[in-house]
Amino acid sequence: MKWSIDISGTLSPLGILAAMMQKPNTIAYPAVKKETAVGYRGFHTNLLVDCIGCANCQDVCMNDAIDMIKTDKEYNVKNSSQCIPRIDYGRCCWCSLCTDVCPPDSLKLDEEYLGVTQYASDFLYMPKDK
Amino acid sequence: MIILDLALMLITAYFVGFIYYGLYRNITARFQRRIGPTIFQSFYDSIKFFGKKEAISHGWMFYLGPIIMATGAIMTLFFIPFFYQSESFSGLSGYGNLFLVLYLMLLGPLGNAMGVGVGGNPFGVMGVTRGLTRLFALELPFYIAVVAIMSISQSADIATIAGSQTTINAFAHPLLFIAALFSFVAMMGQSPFDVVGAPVEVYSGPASEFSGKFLSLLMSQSAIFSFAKLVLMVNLFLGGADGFFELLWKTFVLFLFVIAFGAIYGRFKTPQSVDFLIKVPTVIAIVGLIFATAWGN
Amino acid sequence: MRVLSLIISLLALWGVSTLFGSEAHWQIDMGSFGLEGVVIGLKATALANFFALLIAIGFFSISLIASKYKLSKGFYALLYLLLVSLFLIVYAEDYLLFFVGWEVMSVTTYLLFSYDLSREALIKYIVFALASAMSLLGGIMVLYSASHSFLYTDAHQGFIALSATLQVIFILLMLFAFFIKLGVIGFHYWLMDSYEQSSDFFTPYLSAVLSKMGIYALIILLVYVVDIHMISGTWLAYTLAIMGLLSSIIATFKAVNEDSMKRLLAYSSIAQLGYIVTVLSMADGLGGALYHSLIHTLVKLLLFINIAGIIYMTARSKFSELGGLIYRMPQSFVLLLIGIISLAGMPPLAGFASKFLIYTTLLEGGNLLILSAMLFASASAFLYIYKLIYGIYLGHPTSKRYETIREVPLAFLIPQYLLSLLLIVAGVYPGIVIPYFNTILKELRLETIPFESYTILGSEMASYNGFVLMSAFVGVFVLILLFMLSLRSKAKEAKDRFDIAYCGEVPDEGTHLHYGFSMGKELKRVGFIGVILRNSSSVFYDYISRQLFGFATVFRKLYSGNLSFNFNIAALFALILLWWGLR
Amino acid sequence: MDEGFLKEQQVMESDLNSETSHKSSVDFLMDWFRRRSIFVLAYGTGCGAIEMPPTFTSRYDAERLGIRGAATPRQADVIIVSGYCSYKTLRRIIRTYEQMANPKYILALGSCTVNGGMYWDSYNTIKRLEDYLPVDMYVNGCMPRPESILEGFMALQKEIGDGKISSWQKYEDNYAFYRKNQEAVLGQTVAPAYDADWYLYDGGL
Repeated sequence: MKWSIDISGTLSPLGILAAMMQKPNTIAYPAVKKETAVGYRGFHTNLLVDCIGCANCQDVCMNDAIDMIKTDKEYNVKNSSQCIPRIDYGRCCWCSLCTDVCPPDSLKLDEEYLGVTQYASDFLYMPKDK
Repeated sequence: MIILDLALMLITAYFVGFIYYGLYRNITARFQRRIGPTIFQSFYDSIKFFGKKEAISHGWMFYLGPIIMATGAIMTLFFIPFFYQSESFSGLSGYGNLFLVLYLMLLGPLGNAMGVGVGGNPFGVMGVTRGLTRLFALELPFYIAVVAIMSISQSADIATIAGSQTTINAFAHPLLFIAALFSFVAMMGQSPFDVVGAPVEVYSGPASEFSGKFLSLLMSQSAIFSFAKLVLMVNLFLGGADGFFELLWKTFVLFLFVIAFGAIYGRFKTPQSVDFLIKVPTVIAIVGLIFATAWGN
Repeated sequence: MRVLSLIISLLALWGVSTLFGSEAHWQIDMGSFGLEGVVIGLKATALANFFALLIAIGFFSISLIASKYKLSKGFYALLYLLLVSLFLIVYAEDYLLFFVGWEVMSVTTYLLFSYDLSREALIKYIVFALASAMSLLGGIMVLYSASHSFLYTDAHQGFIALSATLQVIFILLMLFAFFIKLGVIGFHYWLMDSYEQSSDFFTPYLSAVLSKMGIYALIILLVYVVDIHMISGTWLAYTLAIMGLLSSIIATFKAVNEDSMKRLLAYSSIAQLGYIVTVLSMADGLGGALYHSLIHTLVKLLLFINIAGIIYMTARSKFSELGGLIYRMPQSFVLLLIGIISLAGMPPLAGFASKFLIYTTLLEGGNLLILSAMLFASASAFLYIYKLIYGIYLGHPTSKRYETIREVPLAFLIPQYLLSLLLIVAGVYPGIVIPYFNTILKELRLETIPFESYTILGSEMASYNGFVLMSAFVGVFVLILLFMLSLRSKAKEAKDRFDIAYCGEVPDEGTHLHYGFSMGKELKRVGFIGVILRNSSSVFYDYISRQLFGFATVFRKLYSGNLSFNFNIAALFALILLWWGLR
Repeated sequence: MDEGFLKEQQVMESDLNSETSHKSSVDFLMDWFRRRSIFVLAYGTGCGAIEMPPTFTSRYDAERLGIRGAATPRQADVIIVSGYCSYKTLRRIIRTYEQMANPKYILALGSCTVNGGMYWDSYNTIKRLEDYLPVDMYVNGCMPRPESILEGFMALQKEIGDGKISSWQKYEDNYAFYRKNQEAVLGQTVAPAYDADWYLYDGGL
């Protein structure tokens, strides 16, 4: 067991004591919120006035996360299928392919990303209309 | 009357110990530039574990292991007087002495080692092995310092030692104090001598198999035992205390030093810590002993 | 035979107890046998009675387990002869009878060993025993040259009359003889193999009683011959202290690395006797030495009998081959626990009392470094103590057989219960033996141990109350136990010994789980401890034996088998001698 | 009724909060402490383990909410299943979960624990964690950010504080169902049942 006396190695860690005086790095989450980065891929939004129900998003989704379902809301007159996408967040991996292929650019990813629930069934998500 | 005294000592040590541990977590968090938990966090943890609905047990010896450890800690506390003059808060110290306290401090770890051993968890046994290997090394400088202090005060009675210091021993015999401090850091399980618990390497060490109320009992005894050790150090080296305020600030200063020390340094391997402890602090202690006795005569 | 041995042991106990307080004395002048001026005698001094009591307790304990061993009649006969020789040693009033007893003890032990030991171990034993006896004889002769009497009462005048060189030679010869019997480190070469290989029936006695004869002889030497009042500061005191401390520290670390139970306890025995040797270096230390002798006898009887029971049930003697016996043998476990708590000197039991007495003596004498070193050795002992109990009882069984094994027979448990009862009683009443020790000390004209009451042990400097300690301990323990039992949180028994937190894995029969027995391995990498662990006195003795062998070969060549050639050489030597004489 | 789709429906839809009715005052007090002290098993079971370091260290400092890591399952309250579970991992998770002391909770992160996620057609990952272990709280995301994880913890704390969650009770009650599902994917390699015997075992010290 070899060891030698290392003065600087012994003393230099003491510098950390200065951290006592400094402001903590912590983001105290519920009170302080960090701004989401530009282009953050959060939850889906679908602007119904633009959506044409083309199901391109459903076709391109490799996780089979998107179902086109009948909607009873007010939809775009060009939406001949009368279906809008519903995302299964138990499948979605936020790859954003669906938004890339969306012809009218109605399907988008929002900055909101908080979703907590007790029940797996809550994960069938209807994109917000905005 | 003595029962009441003992109960008060126990309650004081329990709450002060937990608040110190809360402060410990808070201050360590500040070193790491975090906010840290509330100072009652350790207390919450302890109560929560008492309230767990179940705890695994591996038979009666496993059940008794933490109980023996807690008994050892509480007995240590009872034989250390809080104040050197007062009748109250002196516990059973009139019936014991420093040698007894030194040995009582070892009783708990051995009892717990039985429980860990019977639990059959190899990680626990690994922790115990490391603990016992480190134990004798950390005791060596502490024993030399304590023996020197006993010889200087010509008594093995803790209250007498605490009361007989005109200049406090930490300043009168700084070498002894420094040597004892190294041991004390190790006794409190702080870095760089904290290889026993080492959750990253050995799965929590001795506590691997303890859950629920057993773990909680271990946490409680740790708080009580830490306070007892702090009071012992204050009595031996910092001139003892004459009132609660003095006791609290002295123990807290010592505690602050220990946690600051512990927060800074990395961890020694077991042979490294043994090697360090039987070289550096031991040599300091022996030099201190020679100085102390030479001046004493 | 077994019943007879029990009866004899009870008779011995009764006989010793009748001698307590009596002034039995028998003396005979050998002048009528043609040995002018030689007086031999037996005397029941208080000191002798104390050691005789240890002998009787040891014999009683092992005669209780005798029923479990198939011992031949010859073995019993030798055992009784050994008993007689031991009594002869302690009751002898002079060095002549002492020497006779010593020699008979050594030879009887050799013959008892010859039933079990390997040839190599036997030769080691007998060489060392003979060296011890010869050295003792030489010492006695040196003393006799000045005192012209073998009696202890004349020994001190004789010792003073010796020249300074002869005093040193005398002491060295005597110490050599006794250190071999004690197995002080460096002189323990014979001891390890003998302890390991001797019959489990006999090892408790070997450790608990035979080694105490070395202590007794040392006390006789220090008290009767060299006045113990004058010992402080002399080279003799330093020799004793240093040899004792070296024994304690080195043997402690050696013990940690042993895999055999009996070898570990043998080293532990050396370490514990080291404390006694150290404390004998002080005039006031005799009380502590006597107390520790008593406790060590009780503890080692308990531990060795416990281990004998384990070996009897499992036929294994290595830690790596045992393990997990606690729930199969709970009584043995608790008894061993009491034993190791006493061995470690933990407070509620009697082990603390004797160590405390030693520590306070050292503290009052101002021997601070010795005290620190002794505390260090004592704390280091925790390693091997835990290994002892873990390797046998805790952890996991290393063989399927141990899962169905039963508790050791009652014959093993009864002596252990008696011994542990004594340890507990002496723990609660640490002062209970002090009045008796004080009569011994008064008889030897030494300072007595302060005595207040049975529950209090200690002096002005430090004292403790065993009764308060024990009742507080039991009280706190029971309160915590009740608290734990009263919690709503249920302790659920694991259904299986493999039900352990093992990183999400499920260990099975093939998983190696019992490995705490190899603790202390990493100490080899630590400075001076590594030096202790790597080196052994056998290197020195092997060297000596090789040199002796070479030397003997040269001499053997002188005798070629040709008678006329040898005759010629003899004639030549005779002529040279004749010429030398005429000149 | 122990098998088949109906049983599955019944288990899935059984109310997690059925325990609330018979709680004593001690339980309410204990729940108060439980929600303030949560020990999380430091076992990264999937890709989401990467989100845990920022959660528990200086950046988000979960310890200020009383959430800290525990090295052994014996001491943990919460196990985080952080993403996909291969069969191999599932075996360890089940073993670990069964070794935790009641009350215990499971926090599931990410899509994979809900419905398979991007491993929805993989041959060696489980699709729905719920079939094998009772999940207390799902956190959305792939992977969820530390904020989401904290949000999940806070939701869990709230439920604990209200004395609602008793998923471990659900696991005990429907053990046969869970065990059957576990054996269906793990076969003989599933952890021995002796841990589960505790649930049938009453008494002890």
